Amino acid sequence: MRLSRLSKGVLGALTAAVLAIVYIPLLVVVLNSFSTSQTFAWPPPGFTLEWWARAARSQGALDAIGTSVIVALAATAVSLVLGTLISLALQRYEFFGRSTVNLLVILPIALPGIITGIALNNFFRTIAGVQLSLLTLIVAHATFCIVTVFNNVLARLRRTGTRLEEASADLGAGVWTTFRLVTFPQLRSALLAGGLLAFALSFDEIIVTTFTAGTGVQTLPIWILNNVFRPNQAPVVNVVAVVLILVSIIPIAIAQKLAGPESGTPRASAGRAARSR
Amino acid sequence: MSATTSTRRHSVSAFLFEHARLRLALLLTAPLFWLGLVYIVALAALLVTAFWTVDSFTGEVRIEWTLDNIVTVLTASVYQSVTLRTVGIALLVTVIDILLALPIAFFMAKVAGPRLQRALVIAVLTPLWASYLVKAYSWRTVLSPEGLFAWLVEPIGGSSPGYGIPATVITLSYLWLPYVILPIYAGLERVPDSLLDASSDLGAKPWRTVRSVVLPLLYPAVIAGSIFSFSLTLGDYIAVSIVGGANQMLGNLVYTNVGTANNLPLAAAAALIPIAIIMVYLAAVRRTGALDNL
Amino acid sequence: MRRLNFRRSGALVGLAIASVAALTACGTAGGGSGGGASGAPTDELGDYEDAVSILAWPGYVEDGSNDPDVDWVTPFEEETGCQVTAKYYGTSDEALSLMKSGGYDVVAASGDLTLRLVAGDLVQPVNTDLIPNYENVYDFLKDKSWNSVDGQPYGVPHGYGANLLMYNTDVVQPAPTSWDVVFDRAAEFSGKVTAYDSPIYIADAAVYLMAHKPELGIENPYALDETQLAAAVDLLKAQRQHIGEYWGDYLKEIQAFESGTSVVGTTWQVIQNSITTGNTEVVLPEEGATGWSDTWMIASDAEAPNCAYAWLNYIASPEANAAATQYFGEAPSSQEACEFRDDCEAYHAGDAEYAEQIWYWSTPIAECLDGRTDVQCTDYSQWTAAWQEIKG
Amino acid sequence: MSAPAISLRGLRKEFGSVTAVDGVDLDIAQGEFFSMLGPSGSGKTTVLRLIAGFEQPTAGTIELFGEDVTSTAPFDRDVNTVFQDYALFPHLSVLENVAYGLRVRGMGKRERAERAREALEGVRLGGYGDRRPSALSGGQRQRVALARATVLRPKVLLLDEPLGALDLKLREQMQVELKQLQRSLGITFIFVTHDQEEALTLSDRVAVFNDGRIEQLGTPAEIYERPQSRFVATFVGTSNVLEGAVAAQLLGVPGTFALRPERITLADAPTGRDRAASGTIAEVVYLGTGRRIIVDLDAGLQLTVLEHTLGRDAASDAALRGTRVVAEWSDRDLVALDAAVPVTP
Repeated sequence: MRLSRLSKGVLGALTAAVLAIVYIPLLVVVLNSFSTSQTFAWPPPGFTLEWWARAARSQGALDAIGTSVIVALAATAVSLVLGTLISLALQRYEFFGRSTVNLLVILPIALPGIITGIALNNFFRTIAGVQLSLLTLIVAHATFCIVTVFNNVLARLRRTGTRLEEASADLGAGVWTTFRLVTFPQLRSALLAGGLLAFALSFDEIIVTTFTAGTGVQTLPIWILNNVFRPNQAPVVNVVAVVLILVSIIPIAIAQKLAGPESGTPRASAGRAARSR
Repeated sequence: MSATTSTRRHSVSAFLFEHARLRLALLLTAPLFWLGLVYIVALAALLVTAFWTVDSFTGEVRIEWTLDNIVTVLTASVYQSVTLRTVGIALLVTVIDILLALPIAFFMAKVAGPRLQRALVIAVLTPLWASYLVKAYSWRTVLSPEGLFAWLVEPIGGSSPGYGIPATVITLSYLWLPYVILPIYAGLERVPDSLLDASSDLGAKPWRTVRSVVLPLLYPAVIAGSIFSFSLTLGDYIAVSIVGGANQMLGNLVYTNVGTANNLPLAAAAALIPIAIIMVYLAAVRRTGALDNL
Repeated sequence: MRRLNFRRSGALVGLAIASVAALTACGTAGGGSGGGASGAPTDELGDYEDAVSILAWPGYVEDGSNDPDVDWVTPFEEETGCQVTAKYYGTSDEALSLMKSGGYDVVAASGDLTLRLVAGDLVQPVNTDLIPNYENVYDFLKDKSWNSVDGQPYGVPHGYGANLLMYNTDVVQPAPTSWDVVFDRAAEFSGKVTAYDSPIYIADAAVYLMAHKPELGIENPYALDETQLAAAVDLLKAQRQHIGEYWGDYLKEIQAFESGTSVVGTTWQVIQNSITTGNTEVVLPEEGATGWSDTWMIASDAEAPNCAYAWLNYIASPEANAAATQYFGEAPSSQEACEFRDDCEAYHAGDAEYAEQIWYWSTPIAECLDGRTDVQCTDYSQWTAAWQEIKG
Repeated sequence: MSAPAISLRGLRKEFGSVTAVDGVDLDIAQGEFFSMLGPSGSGKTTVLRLIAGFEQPTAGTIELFGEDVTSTAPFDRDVNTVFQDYALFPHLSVLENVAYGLRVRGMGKRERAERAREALEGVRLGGYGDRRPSALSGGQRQRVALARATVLRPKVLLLDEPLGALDLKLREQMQVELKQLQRSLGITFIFVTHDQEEALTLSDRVAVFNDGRIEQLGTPAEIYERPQSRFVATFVGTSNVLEGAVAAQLLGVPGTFALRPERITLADAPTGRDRAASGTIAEVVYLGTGRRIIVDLDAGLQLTVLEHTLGRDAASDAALRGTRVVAEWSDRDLVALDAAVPVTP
């Protein structure tokens, strides 16, 4: 669209303003990680590296990050599989109850976390009769993570259509070979994007986690929850947050790069056209 | 490569190919098993629990059918006022997030070059990795009477809104903003540039194009984003306890009932309120195709 | 029990479960015969086992993994050879279900859990003769309704603390001596009054009413009949108009007082100790206050009873008790522990008179804790509903 | 040559309430260049997809060399397809694309690379193996698609409007190449197109599709010269249709007749051909190789006339409008579309 310099400028300014709003609290977090105030007083009365030193020695934080990574990876893996299966089913087939299945995938994220949390808690303890553990937590996380993979894969499937798969079958590839050599490579960047979002969603989840984690299971948000309320630990939490922000840029950047070339060209739902012919 | 040998080679594939229903069943079994067994059963069990009672003597849930919990939730003034407050906050958060997300998403999708676009996506995603609690506490710092906000606006005669509903709205809007920007950005990416060109070719000024072409096409994506901000706000109980002053939201009522009072039936009954609201919301937006855009 | 955060305010969950049999048996209601406790305590100890499994609130069993400087588990392990596995729980209910599932030797239980454990035969009576350090424990913590049944101890006290009144000395003048600054006089500080965010806070109002509305006949702030509860609720609803925010965790409360968001309200001693602005004071008002006290107990089916006894003795030892209670910000269980702490005075450790003014947290149940039999008391779920209504 | 390469019997395909293919019977001989011609939505592509195996017929059978493959999966059918949009795998290089079919058949890496390279050289893309399809031009992609499909030496090659996306020059060039390729491979080509000229120039036989049915089947000359229906007459090339009262007035017989524009001559006065009708020139369109002249006959019919060379120069075309002329044709050029009524010589 031919935008005037002015409208581009206004849009750019608005974008910059929103980003500023987004980053100011994060900047406060960074500053507080160096602040001598243990309770984030403003402006910081002084600066110290003590919290960074303490964070570096905090085995609890490391363990919690480890647990979170395990949970997020496992939940992401499950949601990648289930999300892909369900999006293939919904995109490539017409069947009765299709929209119900669609709703079913969305529900765990659309319903407030506390409801998902107490429902699963009740389910695990009374119906399934299992102790809350790392496994129950993973199951809970995967349940609401499916939707991010589902949506990304569904959009990609819609965009790519069925032509390439037909070509593959035409050239003699069986169902599985076609998936391995054609469908999957086409979905790769969508899976990456969906998986990344699922990972992030799981990694920072606190409400469902509160209700479904086993007692010994301390994910990072739970660790933070426990520590942000200890006056002598709160600044350490800021350090951990800062480190996480910095570290997180790497996978996001990689994902962006990988997803970059293909995601640029929107092609209207070829698959749909093929289906409705 | 005669047809017969290849037929034999692909026997499983061929069998699958011939049975589309079987393929569909194979695709759907695992996810439906998971979602149905784990989630729907759990949800149904919770809803049924709403009609049971807690034995005040043992504290155990007792299967004794009653409407008391439902009646309590529907008639108690505290539930009514908290529901109104929560829905109000959720709507406000959603509107604010959409208004903030639209220009930035538009800039990302249609103005920025590829490099800048990539950088902006990273910039929008990054805050997701700073813990929810850390961000909420950061806002508590920023909004405190002597905090950064007051420090910035006092010279121009402003003051911090303090802790309360405005602070809750600010914090929640902040927390969910990336979840609203992303679907809108993705939706804008799907709007072909040629349509925008066509509109301006037909004489529409940029604003007119945005209003008449972009927004209608973007509607499902906006709704998709709104589901995030609306539902996440509806169930939140942590942010409000950090920056909400003395206020409570629906999430707090549910949480207190189950976490403090150990009264799962009453918590389940209270949970019916947000469930009903979300269901109505989903039903209303279903037609727009928004559910495909989350 | 120190509430670390609002997750833990669930500690009071379902106290209602406490069996009436056990309750009537224990000191609170007086009379009755032996509770659900089985058998007599062990007479003698054997060799240490290899390991001991402990169930506790987070922060009670620190082995240096959160902060290398905070570690009182390693010395115990070196001393006894009992390898400690700690499991942390979030609510007393959770602890109860974990104890039922078995596998733990020792549990740190709050006042709302102890009797349930006793009634459920999940913990065993403790022979304090086998715990040398028990002798040092303050007398006013021994033989209490939440740690003993018919004079038979079921555990070793850990520490205790009170829910005090904190005020901003710049704003609240003269120094208050009564809770009236947060109740009848709350309007003077409207918008800057704070209170603990839990239904149990109703007991604070009840403590106030005991002194100021004797006609209500409140004998125990955890035993309120409907009229008494209604009076407390009215008081708290009036207070709600002036509340700036309720608090549930240290950080929020400290920030609120440091920034001036709150100027008067309930607090813990440790919060006062952490505030750096120097313009706050705490006081135990003349009406008394609510408070908490936890107990270390041994599972009835403990696989490592000798290590368990060793832990109970160890955690009651001056040095370990000092470390653990200081880390949490509560008074230690013995005067000797104060040798290893420099802040005992602030916590009024050992001040029996001070301790007498504390109404230790108990969960309200229908059977009145004050012994009344002519009336039903309000239980915790009613308190919760009332609390939600108060907050509005 | 015993069995036909392809044999369709009573083929039907319904998509919901829409009938895309409505009872098609067809035999295609081995080695034939066979075109399926029709407007979009006529069912020709669906027939192709049924033959390829992408769709399952609602009814009817498909035989490949006498073997019933009606429910055989596409990967088990010895046919290959050149797709309209080429459907090249974007994540594979050109060489990998061509080698794909060999790869899934389990051929060794070296051998298949060799074969793929040969195939690429065969379509004059020898140096392009390492490129991504996105780095090729439309014509190059089209040739890659051809190489990919033919490297497997299928017995039947299906081509779904393969030239549709190419510009005119390239299309003409590719038409020649396709024809040569078909001759050198000696296999059956089934070519789907909506371009009647392409179908006529390339094919041994043509099936004209309309509304899910084969409207007419025959050699290009038969199709063009002897259309059997009004649809074929108007879809394949241009035809003037004389019918009803007009036909009765001009020809003296009731019925429906097609008359090709190039069979009509215009003159100032009748020159004595079989039939003559006077009218006024309404429009003249310059075509380069000739002119298309629209004449409003006095009989009430608009007649399209194609003139190849004429003495008048182009500049005077506009001046022709409004001129009175006589249109003439021979009776043998009339094609009766209504079989019930014989042509009246």
